[in-house]
Amino acid sequence: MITLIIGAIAVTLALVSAILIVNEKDVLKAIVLAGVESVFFAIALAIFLAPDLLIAYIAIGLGLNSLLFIYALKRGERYEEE
Amino acid sequence: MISLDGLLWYYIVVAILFTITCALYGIATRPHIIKKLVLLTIVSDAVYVLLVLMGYRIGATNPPVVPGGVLENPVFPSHKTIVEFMHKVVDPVPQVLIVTAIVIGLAQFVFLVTISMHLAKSTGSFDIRRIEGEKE
Amino acid sequence: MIDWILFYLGLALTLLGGAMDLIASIGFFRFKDFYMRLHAATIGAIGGGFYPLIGLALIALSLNLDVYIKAYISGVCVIAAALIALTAPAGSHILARATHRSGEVVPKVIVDRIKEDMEKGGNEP
Amino acid sequence: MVSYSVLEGVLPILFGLFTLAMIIYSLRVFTSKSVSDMVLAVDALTIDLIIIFVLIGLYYRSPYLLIGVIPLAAWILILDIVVSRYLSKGGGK
Repeated sequence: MITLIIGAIAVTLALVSAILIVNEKDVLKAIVLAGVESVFFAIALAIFLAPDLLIAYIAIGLGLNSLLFIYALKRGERYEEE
Repeated sequence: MISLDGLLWYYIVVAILFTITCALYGIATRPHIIKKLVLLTIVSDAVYVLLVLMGYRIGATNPPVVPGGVLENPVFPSHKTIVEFMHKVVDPVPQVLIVTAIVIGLAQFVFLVTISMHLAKSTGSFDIRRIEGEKE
Repeated sequence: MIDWILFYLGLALTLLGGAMDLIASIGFFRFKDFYMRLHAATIGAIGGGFYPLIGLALIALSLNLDVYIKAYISGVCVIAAALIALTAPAGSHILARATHRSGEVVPKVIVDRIKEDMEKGGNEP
Repeated sequence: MVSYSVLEGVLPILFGLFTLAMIIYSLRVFTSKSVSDMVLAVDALTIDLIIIFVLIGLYYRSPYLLIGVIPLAAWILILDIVVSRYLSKGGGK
């Protein structure tokens, strides 16, 4: 019961951060917000009892993806134009 | 009569599906390439959580290992042991599928980021309209 | 006897850490500037992360579970507490230095000695 | 030996405290103006997440759920270093 409530809160905050990424003009902020969204999905994975996914998901989804995108963003412009 | 557990369950599934819809809308309408790739990671993460949710049983108390760690007959376990295992433990098959999907997804994103870096070096911008020549 | 002492000591540490974490989050929400929020982040890292992990390690040692579960939980808690106590101040310092030097957030101060030293070309901080 | 049911009465209070702090930190992340504020708030959010993982492991009495704690504690320093390198190498224009 209490674990389902925490899972519902985590999924709601992930939804809010996904909506904010779509409306964001600064791409560096969008990458950091994608890290936050991965944090909330990691809570959901721990709540629904999948510990063997966590060790791969945290290392790849949180660490390597944001590092890779910030490395690529040095080659071009930072802000998105309308 | 729907219990509170069932209502929370429906809410979680609907929220994840709505996340996927928002990210797909962003991929279709926003011009920056790196932002499109970030939104693509969100779609894949939401699909992983949805697949894990399919294998969950309400009332399960263990990750997919044997509770206690010891079987009395590992080759031919008895009927009672298997029934007890099935009532206490979530389904392990979707989790095994997703472990391979995460690793393949990393290789795919390295490939896409390399392509977009070469594209930015040859055209000077990450904007998709400037690459195609529609906007100066 | 020693089990009850460990349990209540750990419970007191964890509740104290939870209260400090809540206070730090409210302060983080209300402060105005990035350089003010560094103070709240220090309370959130040490008071809200280090103390509850030590308390949870003590709680896990005093329960009537199997030995390998207790040892695993308390060992992971102690290692994570050591990592947080070593890396959180270093990370905050690196971030504050990069923010000040790149001009991402300009501080509203009367006198700025670091900027004067950098303009004079002396030893940079 | 302390009985486990003593802890079960206290666990909802601890879950409530740390989840409330996590929600307030995430509000700060969602409404911040600059990148530095956001990264600092993500650090505090990750520390809260570590404690919630340990509480979930105590709730289910399973040590397997604590696998992700130590990579998360290392991820805090990695994000700080990557973002501050990007800012100080002149990429923020």
